[in-house]
Amino acid sequence: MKRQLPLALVFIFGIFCIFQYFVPHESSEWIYEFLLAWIYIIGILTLALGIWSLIRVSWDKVQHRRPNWQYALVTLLGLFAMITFGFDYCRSFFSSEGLRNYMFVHFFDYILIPIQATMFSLLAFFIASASYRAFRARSLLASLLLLAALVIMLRFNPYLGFVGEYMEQLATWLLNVPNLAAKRAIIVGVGLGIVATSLKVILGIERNYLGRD
Amino acid sequence: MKLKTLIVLSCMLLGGSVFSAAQEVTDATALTDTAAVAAPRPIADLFARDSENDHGHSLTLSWTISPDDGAGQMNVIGYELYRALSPDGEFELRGKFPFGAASYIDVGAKEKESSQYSPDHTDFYYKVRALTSDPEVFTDSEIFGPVQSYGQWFNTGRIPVLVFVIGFLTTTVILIRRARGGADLFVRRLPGIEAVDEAIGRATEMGKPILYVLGLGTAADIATIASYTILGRVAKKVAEYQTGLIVPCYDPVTMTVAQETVKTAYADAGRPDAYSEDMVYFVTQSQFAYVAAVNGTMLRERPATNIYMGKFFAESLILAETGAFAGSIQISGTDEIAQIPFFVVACDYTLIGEELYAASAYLGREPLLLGSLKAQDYAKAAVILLAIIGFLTMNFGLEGFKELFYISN
Amino acid sequence: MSSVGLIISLFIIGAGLLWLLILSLTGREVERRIVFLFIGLAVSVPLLFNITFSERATPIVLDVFDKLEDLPPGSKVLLSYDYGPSMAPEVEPMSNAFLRHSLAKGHKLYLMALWATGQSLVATAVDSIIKREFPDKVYGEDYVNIGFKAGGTGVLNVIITDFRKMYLTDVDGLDLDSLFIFDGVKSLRDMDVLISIGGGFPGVKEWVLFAGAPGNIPTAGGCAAVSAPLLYPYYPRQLLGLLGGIKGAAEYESELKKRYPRFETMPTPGIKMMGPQTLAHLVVMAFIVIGNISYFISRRKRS
Amino acid sequence: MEGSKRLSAIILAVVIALFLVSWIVKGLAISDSGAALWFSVRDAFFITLAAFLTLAILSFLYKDNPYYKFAEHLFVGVSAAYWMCVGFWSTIVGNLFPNISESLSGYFDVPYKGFNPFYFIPLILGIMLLMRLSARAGWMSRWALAWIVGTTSGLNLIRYLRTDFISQVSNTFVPLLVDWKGVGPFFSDLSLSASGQFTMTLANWVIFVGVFTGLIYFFFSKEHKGFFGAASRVGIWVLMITFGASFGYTVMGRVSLLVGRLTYLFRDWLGLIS
Repeated sequence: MKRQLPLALVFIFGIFCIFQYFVPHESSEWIYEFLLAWIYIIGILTLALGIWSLIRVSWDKVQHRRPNWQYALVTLLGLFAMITFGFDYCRSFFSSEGLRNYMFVHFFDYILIPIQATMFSLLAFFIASASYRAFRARSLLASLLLLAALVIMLRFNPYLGFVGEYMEQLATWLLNVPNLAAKRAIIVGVGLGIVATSLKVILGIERNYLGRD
Repeated sequence: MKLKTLIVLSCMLLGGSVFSAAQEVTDATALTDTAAVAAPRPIADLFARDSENDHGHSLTLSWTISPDDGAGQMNVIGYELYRALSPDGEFELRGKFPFGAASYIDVGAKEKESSQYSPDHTDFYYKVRALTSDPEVFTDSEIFGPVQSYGQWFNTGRIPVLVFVIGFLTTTVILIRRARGGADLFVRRLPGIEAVDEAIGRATEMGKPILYVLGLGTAADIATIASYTILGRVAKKVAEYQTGLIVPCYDPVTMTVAQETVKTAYADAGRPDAYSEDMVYFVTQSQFAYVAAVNGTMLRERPATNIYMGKFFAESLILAETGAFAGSIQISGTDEIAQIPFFVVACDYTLIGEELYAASAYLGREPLLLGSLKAQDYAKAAVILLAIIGFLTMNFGLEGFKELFYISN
Repeated sequence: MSSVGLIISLFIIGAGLLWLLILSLTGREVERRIVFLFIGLAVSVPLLFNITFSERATPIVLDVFDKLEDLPPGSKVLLSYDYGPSMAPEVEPMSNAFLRHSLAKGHKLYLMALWATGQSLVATAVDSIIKREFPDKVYGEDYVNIGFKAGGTGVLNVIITDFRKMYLTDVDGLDLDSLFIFDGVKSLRDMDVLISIGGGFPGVKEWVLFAGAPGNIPTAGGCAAVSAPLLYPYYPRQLLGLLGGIKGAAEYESELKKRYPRFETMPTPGIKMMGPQTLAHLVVMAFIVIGNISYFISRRKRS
Repeated sequence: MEGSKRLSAIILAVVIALFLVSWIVKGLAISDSGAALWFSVRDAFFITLAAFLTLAILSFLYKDNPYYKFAEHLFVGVSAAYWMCVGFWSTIVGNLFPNISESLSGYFDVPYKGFNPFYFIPLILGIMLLMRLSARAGWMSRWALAWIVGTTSGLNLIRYLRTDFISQVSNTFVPLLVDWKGVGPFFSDLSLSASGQFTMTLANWVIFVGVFTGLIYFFFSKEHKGFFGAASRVGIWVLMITFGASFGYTVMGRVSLLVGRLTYLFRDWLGLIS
């Protein structure tokens, strides 16, 4: 029962969502809109699960003085500070409302944004080290990878204008033709994979995600 | 008069919906052209019906343009559509369009509170007014009605999708039954998956843990669901070999499911006591904070193997390069097309797109899963066949074949 | 003084690469941190010494430029900000260039956003560019900001038939009907050009598929370099032209500078960013060459 | 061991000193431009903090170190709380309360839309998911999970079948000879211009062969031998060329992100460039 009922629910809702697509009538649209709104609300509620796990793991580190426990304390401090600022509704230390709280906004602008942007910018370094390490003519496949990358890179470097118009045409052709073909093959494959897996989920064949008792 | 014709024609050539511009221009010329504008002849054959394949609240109208639109007296500059609840009731303006227009879809809102609300199952009467440059001079058409709008229960424009759904479902079910009946279904090698076992062995020898990253997908993303199966398999092996496992999560629900999966795998391996909730933990739901934390874990715990399966975005290369930095063996798989190149370049093994979905069947080797994998292959064969037919028919100008696949909104 | 510093730094980068090349001839591998160091240098040196170089617009960029140039003054240009702060360094130069070009040419500008984060970026652009550089332009007559509406492609589906079904007011709550610029404007079909900036979802592709193509309205776009290959297939039929990444922005800016003397002194973040990009790009290619040389040498040694 | 500890203590002291100096200098610079003392001290602190965190993350490129660890852990805590607060205000307050309770919406100052019992369902499902925290009622979370997975599977099935499958397949229908006007005229027009008949025809063939062999590569239930093997090998070649091209195209764009960060350091923090 603990396992059969969930599987039945998956089946019912899955089939409903499939058939909903073919029924333009208002009533089916109405249910569909509700289903979408609910998913967001549930998602937010479950964030509590995540926060709980984060607090537990961090606190566990601090309590047992595991390696790097001091940093777990930093996480907890950041978390509680931000939650305090974010839920500061009625007491209004600095401003009137949660998300517009002065400290909340400044933590966002001067802690979250800089770190986030810097993490993202690490890509500039990693893309270089990955090119250095991996773009080597080890095999036929690796050489194709290397050649295609070089053609495109030459095309977009203004210093290397001398490689001329043919390189430009070749690069554009590569992006327009083989690129399109391969992407299409992957997209069709992925699309089929998703359709087949969804079907397996709805039919209860793929059921690993429910665990077992 | 000639000037106006010229302007109207050039407006047509420009092709933009220059209704207002045309009106302004013609107004200006009307000042110089003192002769009164003659009344145009009305439009003919006004017809209205419920719009097809929708949720109602919408009517489709068509008519034959006035003989004086672009021909004859050339004095029609546009039309207005009016609607009323009875033939002699008060007519309300529903739409304006430039000359040459011969159809219109009158869409109303479905919300009762909206000012644009248009009720279903209510009789409406329509008329179309042909306008001239002189706001006083116009001609109304005959009134058409009554006509009602209503919602449909089946969208015929989506039949191609239904055909595919039914076709795919039947194929899958038939093949699954055949597989159950004992037919031997072959699956080709997937080097990325075969490497998993080897990598776990290596981790055991080195006494180092395995890092499994489920990506940024939600629990219901199909890539994540495929990833659970692989995680289950990895966790079972890890439990058997008594190696460590680290699963940092981005999504709280994904974490819940992953905990369940790992717990089950440990129980299956006969070592339920070795499972601890802390193996699978939540980090944060912010893309780069998650990456920062996983990167730190890679350099501090030095896992022997990093496995990335699921949905990945810009972080793919940051993760894979840091992993390479730490000297781990890396196996990846994603259906996110823009990220596959980065994984291919930076990881030792990569499951490309659909291979990620095939992996669960390959690992499970259950007839049920193999049967559906076979159905996927049949569908691909069908695609190839259709592409060949399309390739040929397009050349003979049989555009109709392509139209069979047309899906309306 | 700065030119001396520049020469010294470029010399260091060049000599360093040459040294690594010589090392690679002995089959030695370069450590990752050295690669990082060179990338860091290649990006900071042009930034500190302000190296720029001239750009020549490619056809795909020129097509957009010429379209805006050829439209008669007073044409209606819609600019949609479909990006957030993290994509901004790459695409903001484009939106600024479009903004300047349209206003200088005397077009009417309709600003909106399909991304929630875009709305504040529009406001910033209005304050920092329009109000400062074009003080004679009047809000509600020459330009308007109708802001963000949630719904992505749904918004497009609606405003292609009627703006007022989605947008009753502009971003400040002014009734659209009270704004002179919306006189006689019913839907997207009344626009002369649609420009979407941003390569995510919804972005240029959605503008093409849900607005440009069905409404037969010329559509142009600007997007991050990553998403450009996915958009190439739409050019030139459904997509008038495309600015891909900083390179596209820089080309557009240089064209703007060439044709409009008033923009001689305008900030050109695109062109400025090309310096670091190009140098870093060269360094990456140099490392690919070095990597292959050391690979072949060491393989020959082993065999 | 003692030596390295002392070294890191010295480094820490230097970093703190530099941070303080930068704070003071920046604060003086801002107050010079006419801002009140308290505001300039506060703004200078935040600007310097952001610069410190930027450098801390960049230091990861050299090796893992305490400064990176600090920035990383701070980032995790703050971002987790950030998303929770945003979710609470936008979804719970903005979407849920207006539909279930007048007094709550009044309290949070959002317009009340009227009582709608259907909004209790996600609330109940959400609470069911939270039941996981309890050992005995944990099984209840599966119902909610089943609901989420079932719904999204159904939606995904249709969405991908329609956009990724049917549309892509019908887009592959391209003529094998573009603008065929008979043998004579065809061979007279062999120009290499991008819109030329020959080039377009060639492109169509390449697309067709690429899709064909690419799909063959993704065949799982056939051994890749003989014709299948050859075709799948061509397929993987085409895939590799595409991956290389996409990678090459991205290199340039990624640099601009770094330019953005360095501009912050050089301009906003150090004031080296204008």
